[in-house]
Amino acid sequence: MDRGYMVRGVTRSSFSKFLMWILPWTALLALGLYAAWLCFSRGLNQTHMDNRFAFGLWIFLDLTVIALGAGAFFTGFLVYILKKEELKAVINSAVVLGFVCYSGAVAVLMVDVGQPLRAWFTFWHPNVHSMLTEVTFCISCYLAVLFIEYLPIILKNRKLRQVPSFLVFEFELHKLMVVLAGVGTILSFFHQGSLGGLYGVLRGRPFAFREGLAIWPSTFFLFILSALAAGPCFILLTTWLVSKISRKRLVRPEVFSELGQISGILLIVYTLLKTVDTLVWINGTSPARGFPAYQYYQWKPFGTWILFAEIVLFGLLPAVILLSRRLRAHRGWLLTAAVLVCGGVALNRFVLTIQTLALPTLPFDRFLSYLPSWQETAAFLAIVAYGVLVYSFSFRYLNLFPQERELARP
Amino acid sequence: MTTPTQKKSRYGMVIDLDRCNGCGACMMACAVENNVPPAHREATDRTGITWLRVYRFNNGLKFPNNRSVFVPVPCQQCGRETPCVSVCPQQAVDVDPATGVVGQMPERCLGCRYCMAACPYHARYFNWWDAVWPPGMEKTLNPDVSTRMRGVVEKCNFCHGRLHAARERAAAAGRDTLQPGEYVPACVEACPARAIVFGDLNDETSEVARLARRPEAFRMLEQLGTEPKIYYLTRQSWVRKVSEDEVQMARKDQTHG
Amino acid sequence: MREKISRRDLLRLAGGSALGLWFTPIPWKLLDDVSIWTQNGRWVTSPPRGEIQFRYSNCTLCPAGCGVRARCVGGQPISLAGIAPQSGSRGALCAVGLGGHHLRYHPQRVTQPLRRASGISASFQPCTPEDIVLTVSEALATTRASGSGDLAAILDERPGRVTSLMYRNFLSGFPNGVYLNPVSDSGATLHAMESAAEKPYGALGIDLENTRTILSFGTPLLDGWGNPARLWKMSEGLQDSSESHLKIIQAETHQSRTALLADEWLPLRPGTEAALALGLAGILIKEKLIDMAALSRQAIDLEQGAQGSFRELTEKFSPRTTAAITGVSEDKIVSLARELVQRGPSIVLGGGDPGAGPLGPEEETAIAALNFVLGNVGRRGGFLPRRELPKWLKEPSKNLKPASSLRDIPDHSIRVLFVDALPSGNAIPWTLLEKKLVRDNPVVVSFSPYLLGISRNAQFIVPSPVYLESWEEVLTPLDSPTTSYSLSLPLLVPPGGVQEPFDFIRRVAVAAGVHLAPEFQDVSPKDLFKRRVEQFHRDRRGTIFSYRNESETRVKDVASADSMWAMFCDGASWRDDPPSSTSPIASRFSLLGKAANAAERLEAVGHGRLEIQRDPATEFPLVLMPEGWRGAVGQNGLSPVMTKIYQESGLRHLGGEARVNVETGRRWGLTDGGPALIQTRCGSKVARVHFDDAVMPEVIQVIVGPNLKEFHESQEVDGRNILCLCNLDDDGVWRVTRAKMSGV
Amino acid sequence: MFPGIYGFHWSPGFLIFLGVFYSVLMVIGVTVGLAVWRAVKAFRSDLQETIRWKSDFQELSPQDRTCRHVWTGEFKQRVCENQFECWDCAEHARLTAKALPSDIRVEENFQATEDVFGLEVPLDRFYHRGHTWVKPENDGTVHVGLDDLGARMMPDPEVLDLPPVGAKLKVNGIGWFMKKSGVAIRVLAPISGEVVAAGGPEQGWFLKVKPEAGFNLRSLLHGNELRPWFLRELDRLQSALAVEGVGVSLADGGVPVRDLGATHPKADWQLVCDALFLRP
Repeated sequence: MDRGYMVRGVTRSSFSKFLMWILPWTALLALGLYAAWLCFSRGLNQTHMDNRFAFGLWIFLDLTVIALGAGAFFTGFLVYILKKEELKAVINSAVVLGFVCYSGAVAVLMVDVGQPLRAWFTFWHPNVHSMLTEVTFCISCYLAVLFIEYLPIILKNRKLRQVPSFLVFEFELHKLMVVLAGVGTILSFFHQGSLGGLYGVLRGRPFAFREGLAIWPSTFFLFILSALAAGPCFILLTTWLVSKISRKRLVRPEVFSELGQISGILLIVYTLLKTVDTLVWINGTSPARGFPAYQYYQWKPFGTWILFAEIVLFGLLPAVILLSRRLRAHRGWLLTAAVLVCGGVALNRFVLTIQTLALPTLPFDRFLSYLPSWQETAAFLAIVAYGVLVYSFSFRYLNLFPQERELARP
Repeated sequence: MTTPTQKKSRYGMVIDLDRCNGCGACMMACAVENNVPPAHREATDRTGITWLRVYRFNNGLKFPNNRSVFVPVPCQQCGRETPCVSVCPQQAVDVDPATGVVGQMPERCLGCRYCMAACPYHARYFNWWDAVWPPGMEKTLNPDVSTRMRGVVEKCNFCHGRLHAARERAAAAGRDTLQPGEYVPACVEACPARAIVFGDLNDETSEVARLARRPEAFRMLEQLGTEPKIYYLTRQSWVRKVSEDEVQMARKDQTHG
Repeated sequence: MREKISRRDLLRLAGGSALGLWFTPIPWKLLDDVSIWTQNGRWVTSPPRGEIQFRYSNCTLCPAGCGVRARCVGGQPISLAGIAPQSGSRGALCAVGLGGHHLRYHPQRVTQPLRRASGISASFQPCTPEDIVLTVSEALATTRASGSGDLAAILDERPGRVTSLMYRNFLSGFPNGVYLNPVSDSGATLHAMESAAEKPYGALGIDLENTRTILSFGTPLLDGWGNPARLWKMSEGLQDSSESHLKIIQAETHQSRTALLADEWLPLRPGTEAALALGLAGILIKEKLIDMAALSRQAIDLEQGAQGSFRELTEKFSPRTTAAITGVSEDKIVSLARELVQRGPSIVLGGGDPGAGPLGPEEETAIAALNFVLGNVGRRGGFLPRRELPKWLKEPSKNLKPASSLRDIPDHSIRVLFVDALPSGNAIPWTLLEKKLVRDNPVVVSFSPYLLGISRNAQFIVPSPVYLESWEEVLTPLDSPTTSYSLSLPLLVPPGGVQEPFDFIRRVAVAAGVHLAPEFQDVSPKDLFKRRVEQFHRDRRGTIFSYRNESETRVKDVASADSMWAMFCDGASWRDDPPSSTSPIASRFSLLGKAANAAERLEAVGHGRLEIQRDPATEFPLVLMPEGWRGAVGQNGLSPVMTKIYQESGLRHLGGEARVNVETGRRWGLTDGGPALIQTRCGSKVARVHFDDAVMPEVIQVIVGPNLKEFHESQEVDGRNILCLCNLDDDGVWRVTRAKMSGV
Repeated sequence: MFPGIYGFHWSPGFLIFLGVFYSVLMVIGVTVGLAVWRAVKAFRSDLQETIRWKSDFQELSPQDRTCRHVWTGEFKQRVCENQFECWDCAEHARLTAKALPSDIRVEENFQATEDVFGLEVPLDRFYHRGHTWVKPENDGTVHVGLDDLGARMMPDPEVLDLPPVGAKLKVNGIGWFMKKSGVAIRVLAPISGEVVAAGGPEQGWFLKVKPEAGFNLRSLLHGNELRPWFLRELDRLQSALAVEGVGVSLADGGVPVRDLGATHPKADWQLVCDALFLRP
């Protein structure tokens, strides 16, 4: 019944099947919205965060999701600035993913702050020394950029394009996309970095504190690199997943390989720098502030295994897989590596957000634990559901994978 | 408003741990002075608001050698690279150059809690609930201090209302500087043991400056380099180690006990 | 050349201004302010405004009676601070007192008379004062008529006040009337010494300022015992090596806050205070460290008295035996005995813990004897007699019922019991009172501002004024060497429905047909206080210290009784002149006390209080010991802001929590922070248990304190607290109880 | 953020930071504004038809955009990047060095009609890839009509919405609309010019147009290109029917029936028509 709205030349499941697919996600979204409403109306006591665990699941989610969403700007950069035409196959999908990740992150941030109505104060009384100001600025600007990038994809929908003004606007906007890709790249570099800086500047938390270049702690650069490595892998994973779920061939295999290779190169650089950074931190930064690094790893369950996992298991291993042409060509290896990369980025964000806060600083402190409340979990899942829904609708009605039509030809 | 204090002050405290019996008078006086509401029914030691919090800390030894010390921890008023000031995205935290007091503007705060993550002393508190007083008790609020709403961060500001009042009194008396003892925070006044000494650390002759120079004086997490203005005094050597990093044993014992 | 201003120009001006406005701070500041204002609007309470002034009063929340300066806005107290009891020293308030002005708004406040819904149920329903008067006067008539021995009693925890005198006058109208002394008396050591004298000394005071060493048997010296500031001043230089400072040696089982800060803590095995006191006295006598001639001269029963020989008794508690009983090493005991002499003047104090309850009469006798042996009575730095307050009642004392102790009352004999509103700050187990009540329909009337503590077990609750709502007297605190007197003033208007206990008893008297002395008729307590103050002026002794001016005036120099009264009404305290000389008191004393079988009782208790109990250690291997903080033992309301201390930080533990040594806890299969079942012969209760290495092994330290619920709106506060598990010894002591514990 | 409000004052870091931030905002704003402004301008100068075609063209699948020279064998594979506007195409110019009609002339010689699987393809006219033709007349005007395949897609339209006389046509812009039982067809104009008369299916032509000065027919198909093209179009029709899941194929090897649409449900037929009339 809705075929007239779909991209010509591709097939999608029946509307009823689609309905069955989105229904559970919509229910999850509704539950999350209810949880968010509880937080708005009753306050953040609905969460299990507290004065000591001032950040919880949501900030972890924000950091992870934004790292994964880095694929949008990075692909845009590769396509529009470096003219890597073969990645055009995934650029639309990347933009939608980016939009989903960033808007989801901003939405959850609005629930996370105690006084969302005052969020605009950051633009009015900005503290230029705060990493969070930089993050807020860049993320809000970049979300606008992503929206503007998403707009042409929507306007090109088969029905919408019949409106002449939409069509003309889309056409003119598309011509300027290179500017937006450039702006998006600058913004993303900064806020991905600043998100890392967010923790790296915490001089009161020697577990997170890092020395760095000029005003930026080393985590600033590590975050950029890890996000750059994770972005393509996330696109690779989602593309593969969508392809599995929809049972369609969406892109040519070379695209997968290309994404994997780009990710691999960045990942190996990241892993090396991360190793150097960790060594400097263990031998210099941390002990200089009165905290021998070994003591961080005495608290169960955060033993040294977490360092090993971060650097070797989720860093070196996938980098090697992705850099090897033979392994990369194998779909199973490629996907394993992509999962490891995305998991590694999540683990890195987890360590910085959760472990930092769990570790004691005062001598009479205890090691703290934290388990999110159902409201936090529901809001978290709602963001996932929101992403799935936006992506599902986009996939159904918009032209996310230009190669699909050709690949669908008998 | 122009500051009537011409000379730059650096207000600080010296807390004698050997005199503190953890009676809680300082915490009470602080909450009463600063209109901190009573705990919400579900509040815990991790969600409550105690601008000044007295911790109990023990040496981890077995009976009868186990000993405890009570450590009152207000905002440590860090004087250098104040961790909470630089992180606030909207300038809701500032250091008053005239007094060195780290101020918090709850009406500017959006409740992002970044400052709480930044503070190594956990001296910042978030309003997880609306501030509610039992019926009628709102009549007992201090008119010099405004109440805070849900969703913002607050903390010790060395009883800013009292500083204000003291300055007004001084100005009324035609003076532009405060005399020692004219301005003391509520906890200092309330402490029955006189364990807390308050004053201007810049004034070499003040008692607080004299005590801060004593060899028994130390500051918590001094190596972080944040130059807190709260000094602690103790003659008990195991307590002294609180300021150093080798008390892991005690930590572990407390946690895994 | 003049140009005409056209409409277009005006429009242009308006447009330009509108545009330019955005480049000025005005809209932005407005935006800021509006956004803050809209968010502050409805939810946030704003403090009241008004003229700021200071008003003065005295605290009645515990017998320490600290002076209070209240900062008021429009007459409403908004914060309280301490006042020095005399010029030159400094005052302070404890945490409980600092929240005193909040008590009027306590969530458990009672503002109308309540009647228990049915026999056992814990719910109450409103009734009228007439209902209570009627029921009570009927019950009183029964006690008077039956001749069965049923008693009518008033429990007054603050004796000596005008109201107390009225109670005693009222009770003298009943042949079976009983005026009860405080159940748990912080001044028990003093009273033991007073009662051991052959000729009465009168009241004794402690000359703490001149004492150099205190051996304290669990007295919470540094945590709520007396005026906090005064004690802290004396303990300056604690743990100091200097010779001059006041040395505190704390002998008690718990690592109390006093024990933590004391120079020395001697962890005693539970219930072995008497042994240590006797052991120390024995060493002093045996080694002749003291003036033996003086002791022999003054002591009636050092060698042989009516009760036996104190020397013989102490010989049974050799250092070795004492060490075995108390767990303190032999060497320590011997050196302590020597130190008490060498580092004199040294005094020994008992009195007990506010939660754990009083030491027994035997322990207090042993402590009194130790003080006698040290020659402390009438000595500088020891115990000095202090004069009584000026007499103002013309009536002879026959119209006043003498005080008696609850432990002397036969079980199941009280038919009507009134419990006065003013708290002693110490805990009373409800089981202790329950044991004394007749089994069929006793009438317990609690004068109480709150539905808390004992009042939850009463049949009737007469809503009483809370601190700062009524006129009240503050008498000489325990730690004061001289007699003093001040008034607590009503800074707040009580809510409607509140009844003064004074007025209520007078109504009962009328209904029961008791004729009160003329002094108590048609007067308010305030009138009687004024008469007392007029008597001060007539006696022309002592000084009066004005809080507002912080100045001391000799009573002689006060112009008139009216101006003296005016001083009292604005916050002042009267203090007697210090005794002119410190000559030793001539009276002889009994070391074994005057009670029957004193020596045997003392010897029995000396082997440990647990030994006189029937419970086998095999069945109950642990020892349950309560602990509390004066003024916060669950009997009375605490400021809701005290949740900062109890709920939002772990600074004080909540009532009902149990603490055990880590090893003990593990051995009995408990989990830290988890629930545990505590069982004693008297019952069982589930408590949250915390592991704490400061607790003596095999001891369950249970907290007597406020319940978390009582700070919040809920009315479901249990009237039977953890003290109901405690064993009540024959001498009315509940300090130690054999118990067992298991995980839940 | 104004000096003086709540003790605020500018600092260099502040100015740099805000400068960067607001520059970025401005770039974003200017970009969007520029797009809007250009869109409005395009509307004003009547470019929306051109833009629509350009945009539609990009949406066409590469198969649909196959260069005409592939059929004539010059290329093995080539996708047109020039919106079928061959007069602009360098490749086309190179390959067609020998003169092709550069202006509108009547060529009497071509009277023949080619038969492609039963489709009549008169060779005296020029074919647009949206299944219209242009037939130059002697008076300097041209007739515009639907070719046989186009006509069979929708014979006897219920609604025929032709532009009024005097209307301007734009090459690759909208020519006219046809509608039948809920299926709408937008026919692309093969030529720019002014409508001088309107016809209909029964006349055999739909519009009589006075071509724009300087207009040429280079982009239209002609002569020996026609057979391969029509074969290709039949192919495309076949695959459109298949892709859209219609499930009905053309009569095997035979001539397409006169009313192709009659056998198909309208929703699917709409898609098939869109495909054939180059509507993405």
